[in-house]
Amino acid sequence: MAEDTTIKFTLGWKTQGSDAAFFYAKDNGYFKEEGLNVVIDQGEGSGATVTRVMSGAYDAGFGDVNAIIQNASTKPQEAPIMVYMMWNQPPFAIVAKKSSGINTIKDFEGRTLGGAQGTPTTRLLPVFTRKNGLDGEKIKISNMAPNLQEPMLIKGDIDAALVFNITSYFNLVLNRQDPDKDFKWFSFGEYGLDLYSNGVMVSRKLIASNPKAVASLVRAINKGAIAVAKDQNGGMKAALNYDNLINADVEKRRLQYSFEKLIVSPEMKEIGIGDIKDDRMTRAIAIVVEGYQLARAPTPAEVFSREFLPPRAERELVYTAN
Amino acid sequence: MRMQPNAQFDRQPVPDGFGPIAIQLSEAAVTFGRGDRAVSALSKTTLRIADGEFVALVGPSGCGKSTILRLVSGLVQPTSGVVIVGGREVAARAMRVGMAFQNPTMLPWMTIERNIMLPLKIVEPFRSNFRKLRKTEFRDKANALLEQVGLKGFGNHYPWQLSGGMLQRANLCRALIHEPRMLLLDEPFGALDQFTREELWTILQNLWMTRKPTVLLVTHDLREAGFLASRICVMSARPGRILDDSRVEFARPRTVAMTFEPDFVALNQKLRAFIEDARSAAEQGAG
Amino acid sequence: MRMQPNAQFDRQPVPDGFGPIAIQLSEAAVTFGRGDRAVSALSKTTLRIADGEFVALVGPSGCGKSTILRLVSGLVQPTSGVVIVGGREVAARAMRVGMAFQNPTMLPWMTIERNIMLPLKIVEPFRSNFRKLRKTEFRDKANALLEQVGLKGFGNHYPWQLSGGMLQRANLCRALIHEPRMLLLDEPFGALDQFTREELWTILQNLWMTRKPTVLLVTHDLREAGFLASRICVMSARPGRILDDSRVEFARPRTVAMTFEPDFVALNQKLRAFIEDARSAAEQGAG
Amino acid sequence: MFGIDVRQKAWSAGLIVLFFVAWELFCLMTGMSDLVLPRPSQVFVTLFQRFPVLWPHIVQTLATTMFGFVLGVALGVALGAVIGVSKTAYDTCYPLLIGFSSIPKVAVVPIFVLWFGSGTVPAVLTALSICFFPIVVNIATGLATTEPELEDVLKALGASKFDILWNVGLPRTMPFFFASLKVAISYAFVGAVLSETVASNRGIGNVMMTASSNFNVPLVFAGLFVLAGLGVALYAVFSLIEGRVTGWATRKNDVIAT
Amino acid sequence: MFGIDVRQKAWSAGLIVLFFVAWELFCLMTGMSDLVLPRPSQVFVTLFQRFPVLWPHIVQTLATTMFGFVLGVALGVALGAVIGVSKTAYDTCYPLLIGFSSIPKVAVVPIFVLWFGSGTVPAVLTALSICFFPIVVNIATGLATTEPELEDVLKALGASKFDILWNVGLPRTMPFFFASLKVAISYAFVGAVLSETVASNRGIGNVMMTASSNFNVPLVFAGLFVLAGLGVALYAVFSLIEGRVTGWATRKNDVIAT
Ligand SMILES: Nc1ncnc2c1ncn2[C@@H]1O[C@H](COP(=O)(O)OP(=O)(O)OP(=O)(O)O)[C@@H](O)[C@H]1O
Ligand SMILES: Nc1ncnc2c1ncn2[C@@H]1O[C@H](COP(=O)(O)OP(=O)(O)OP(=O)(O)O)[C@@H](O)[C@H]1O
Ligand SMILES: [Mg+2]
Ligand SMILES: [Mg+2]
Repeated sequence: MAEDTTIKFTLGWKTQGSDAAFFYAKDNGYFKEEGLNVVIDQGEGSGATVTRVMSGAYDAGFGDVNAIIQNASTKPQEAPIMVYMMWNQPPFAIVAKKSSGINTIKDFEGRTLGGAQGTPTTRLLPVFTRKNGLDGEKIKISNMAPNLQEPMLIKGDIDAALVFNITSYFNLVLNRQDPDKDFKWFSFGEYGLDLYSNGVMVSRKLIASNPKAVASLVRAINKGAIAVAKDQNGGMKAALNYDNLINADVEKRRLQYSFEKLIVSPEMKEIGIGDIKDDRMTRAIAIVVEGYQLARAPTPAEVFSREFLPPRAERELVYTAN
Repeated sequence: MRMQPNAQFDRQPVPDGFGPIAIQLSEAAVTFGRGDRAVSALSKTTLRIADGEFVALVGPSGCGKSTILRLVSGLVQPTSGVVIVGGREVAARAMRVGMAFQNPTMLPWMTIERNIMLPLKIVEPFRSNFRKLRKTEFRDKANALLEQVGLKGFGNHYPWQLSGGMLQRANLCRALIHEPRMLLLDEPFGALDQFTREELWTILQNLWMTRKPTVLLVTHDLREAGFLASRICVMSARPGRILDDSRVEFARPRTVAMTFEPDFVALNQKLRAFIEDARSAAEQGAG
Repeated sequence: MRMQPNAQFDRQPVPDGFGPIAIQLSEAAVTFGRGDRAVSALSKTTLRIADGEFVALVGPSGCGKSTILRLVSGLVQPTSGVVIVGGREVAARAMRVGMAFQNPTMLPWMTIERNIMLPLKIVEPFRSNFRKLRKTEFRDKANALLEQVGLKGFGNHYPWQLSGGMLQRANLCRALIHEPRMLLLDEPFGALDQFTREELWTILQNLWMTRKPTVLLVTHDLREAGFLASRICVMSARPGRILDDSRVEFARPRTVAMTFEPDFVALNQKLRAFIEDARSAAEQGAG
Repeated sequence: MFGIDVRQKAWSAGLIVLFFVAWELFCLMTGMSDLVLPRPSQVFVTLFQRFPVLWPHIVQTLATTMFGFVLGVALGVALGAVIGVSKTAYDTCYPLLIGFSSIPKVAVVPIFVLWFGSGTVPAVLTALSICFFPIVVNIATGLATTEPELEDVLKALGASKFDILWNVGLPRTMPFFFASLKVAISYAFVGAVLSETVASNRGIGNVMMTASSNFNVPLVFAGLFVLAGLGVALYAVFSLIEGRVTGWATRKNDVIAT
Repeated sequence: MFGIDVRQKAWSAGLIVLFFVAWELFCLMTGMSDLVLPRPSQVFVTLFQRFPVLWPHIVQTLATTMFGFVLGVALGVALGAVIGVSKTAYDTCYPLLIGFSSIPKVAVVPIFVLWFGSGTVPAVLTALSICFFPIVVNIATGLATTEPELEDVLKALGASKFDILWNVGLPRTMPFFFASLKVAISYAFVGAVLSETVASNRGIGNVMMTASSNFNVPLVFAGLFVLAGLGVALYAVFSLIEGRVTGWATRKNDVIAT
């Protein structure tokens, strides 16, 4: 039997429950079946995944499609390509304390928002304000590291925070808050910024040199995602197996949150998990181009390739919480 | 011009014609180090020096002469016994002390001039005026001293730019500048040629005759001891004890010519014999 | 037992009865520092020393004696002129040199024993065997030397645990241990009492008579120079020049008793007079 | 005497304990949230409970740190020797080195990761690159300030430059070399951990990052305590060696006999 | 002579330029992506073009760094003096300090931010807390290794402990104090920038953070170059002072007259 192809794969962040699909696929030998040896490393941010893949240090990774758009605008030949769209809903959101008196987005004017530098949420705020007719001048941004946003919000140093809902929700939980009762969430998706977000990307080099491996990788991950949708406990077992430091209770809720808020959507049900709609992607690209002030709008084909997706039938994901 | 050796060594000679007791060592002994590395530097020593006396300390190398000076200046505490200086148990502050170390340790980051002015920076009453006068009066004082010892023009040099003998002379200046009441001089002329040495003897004698400080001088040169001191203590080999304590009664001011006169030579010879006896006794004891 | 002073100082005395020239200074001058801070340490000096000669260098403090030794050992380059040692332009490696510095600089992190063994660690042929023999033969050698100078049992002490005179003796041991062909001794007995000093004179004389190294000895003690040297060079005050160059022809081995004999005293007196003249001349020149 | 030494150490240990007690009380009095600054008692409990889980990470961090540290010391001594001896090297290297060390290593780690992948290699390199500078500086300064008189002893024997460096320069510099080791070892830990937080699946840095993204602040602090403990432990080891090697330089207390 | 000095400096400057040329060539030869390691020429162009934008950030970082540095030096000298003089302080403080300095400051910055708000205060504190340790260590070691002979000169005059510290201990320690300043100033920059990346709206750290999320690696490197440049500039200032203050200690070259 031929040697397994080794693929270096980087996560978007430290081990999280929402990455369970990858661990599940690895633990259950899905990669092995495909003749792959996938080495999974923790990441330093879903944007940095793009850098890691572009530089050749990693062959593939789980990261933000918007960062691909950014790079594809200037370096279309080097930017990685997304081959499997995991989260077809944007996690970008603004969270405010209910007690601060912010009830509508109009209330942001005159307030201080805490933003983590360079995150899409922070970067896209101008588009958000323009699209919703707010006066951007009146909104003050205070920069801080992501893990300071919730403590500063709770402490009252800032009135609202520009966050990823899947991260922030659980940060609030961990800070002993009730994120549903005491906080109000404004998701970008609901305010005209209908973006795609994280998925599996691979380097152009890998596509050129070993397209079969890409297809195999996608197939295995797809299988993992579908399996975890049915069996989150199994997914968590795999995750704990990879990293026994994680807080299993919270991460399981995060895993379910990812399905409920980011993966399962009408669009996913229509076209299956992993795929995108090109017209929506075109619109999303336009938003990113505006928000990031890019010189050139890449085409959806420069960003996403459905070439390696398994047939639609194999991509039918049914989520059942357990 | 006579010499009165104490034929029978009296352990506590009562000096007369001098002021009250300035320095008193009572059975003071010093041992350095601990356990089996211990070195006995000075065995029980008793010594009384009156205010205004000029005492020379001679003895073989390593017998504890420097240790006695360090005891008196408070740099070392006696392992046993008591050291009383200026009426108090050892405290360098007890009296205004000027000390010339055997090894002229100049602070290497200061010019010679500033090194010499150091005591003025530390010791009252100069200290209070130091900032005001260091550029004028005190500096002149330092340069006057330097000129006296033949180092005119070297005030702005750094210590490493001076020869061994020049450093030793600067060292002497530092011991003198604050007009101390007590002078502890550890072989202050060892690295000097005969003529420079004799010149400095005369200067030191004049100084002593004018200001009458208490002086304790360590030297290997018996002529030097005879020329300068009013009392010579001879020490035994390590661990040292005081073997002999003789008065030197030559009239002052003494001159270099005197040192070649028979009386003087006889004193030298007598001391020589004393030391030689002690040495051979020590060697037999060791052998 | 006679003395032959070169009444008319010959700039290049041709030594006879000795080997080829070991040390040659031709118009060598040294100036330290630059610009207006420059100090002329040695004016143009010419000096030839034959292989196996024992030359003493005397002169007032700061006249450049140490500087000459540093020139010969290659620690200082002449500002002008040439210094040739062992047939080559100054190179410390040219000859196996043993140097006793004026200030006994022992390395403070080593015991006395290891300090003394240092030359064996550096100089061939000992160097090649150092690792093998340092715990046996070389150590014995060091301790034998220490015993000779009266420092038995101090091998394991650190330099700061020794008195000034003891350090100086250790310093001498370090200069001797590697049986150098050339000895540069800078006031090696300055801090020692008369008896220890005379003992060491004898040791040094024996060593010279057996091994016949070339010796250049700086001293302030005219008796010492007369006792040890076969030739005495007198230097003028700073910047130094060689004023007088006299042969000392007393028979060897010389004894301490000899130094009190009339011939010897006459030599001393003659040298004294020479130096005194030079001094007063210099003072008038300066005045 | 022995008694004095023991009393001295007990005294110091007491003061250190006092420090933690003060911290504990401070947290209790101000009602500090353990999400900001946990009480030492909480931290120790967490440390104790999670120790089996932490152990492999501790080993990992210790190993990478030590490896980077050893390389850093070697590089530091070599560079320091060159800079201390040659004026040109001094003028050339110092600006470059100071420039390099003014750069936050966080910015350099990603480059290491891109070149060498994540894990042990970048951690070792980061530890190295953060810890060698204090050593360079102290070795170079020590050599440059060595008293020429000491060197002359060897020069007069016709010793080579290397002989002088080996027998005079380096021994004389030892006290300051050990001083710089104290700085270097603690920075080596910082470097290794830094790299682990950016790119590694193991190590205390990774634990702390995971813990901090979980807002498990007591666990973060447990990681910090482990680091501090490792730093102190290694310092203790060096202290022992230091006492033997540089005793000559700190002879102050031995002189006065009592 | 003057000529030699100038030639020497030119030689060193040449070597520094060579370093950048080598870097440029290395990037060109290996076809390095500027995403990983941009060429120095790119960096300089970016730096030049964006300089007006960078300027206020440079001022901010420089100000916070200097403030933290000055406080750090003061604290370092004070602590170093205490540790160098008292054995109890040595035994107590060293473990605590080494423990503290083994902790990555990234972990501490958030605490500062939560206590003091984001911006200048935590940056100053971080700079301080990262830069004082090398100073402590060198001052303490310098004092502990001061030759007792030098102190005896003052002791014999009945000088107080403070007199001795001021007139002997500290001057003798100056060469190593300046050595530690070289380490401290560069680490102060690291500290300030670190804090700026965590929580600040201004400063080079902030610029670099934004640039890096923009994948504008040349701008990140421009930030690094600015930091390196500031570090070197301050080093040059200290060097001037150092030359005057510690000339006595590095007299090697003056002795040989030519
Ligand atoms: N710090 C020290 N530690 C251990 N031993 C010491 C110390 N200082 C001096 N000694 C020992 O004490 C003895 C006396 O030393 P001291 O310096 O008083 O001698 P000295 O009479 O001045 O000799 P010299 O004429 O050679 O200067 C010596 O044997 C020396 O070894
Ligand atoms: N490194 C130096 N820098 C500047 N001047 C120096 C240096 N070394 C010596 N000198 C000067 O050179 C002159 C001669 O010094 P040298 O040490 O040779 O004198 P010396 O004859 O050995 O005197 P002594 O008998 O006092 O030891 C002195 O005036 C001294 O000031
Ligand atoms: Mg002595
Ligand atoms: Mg000399």
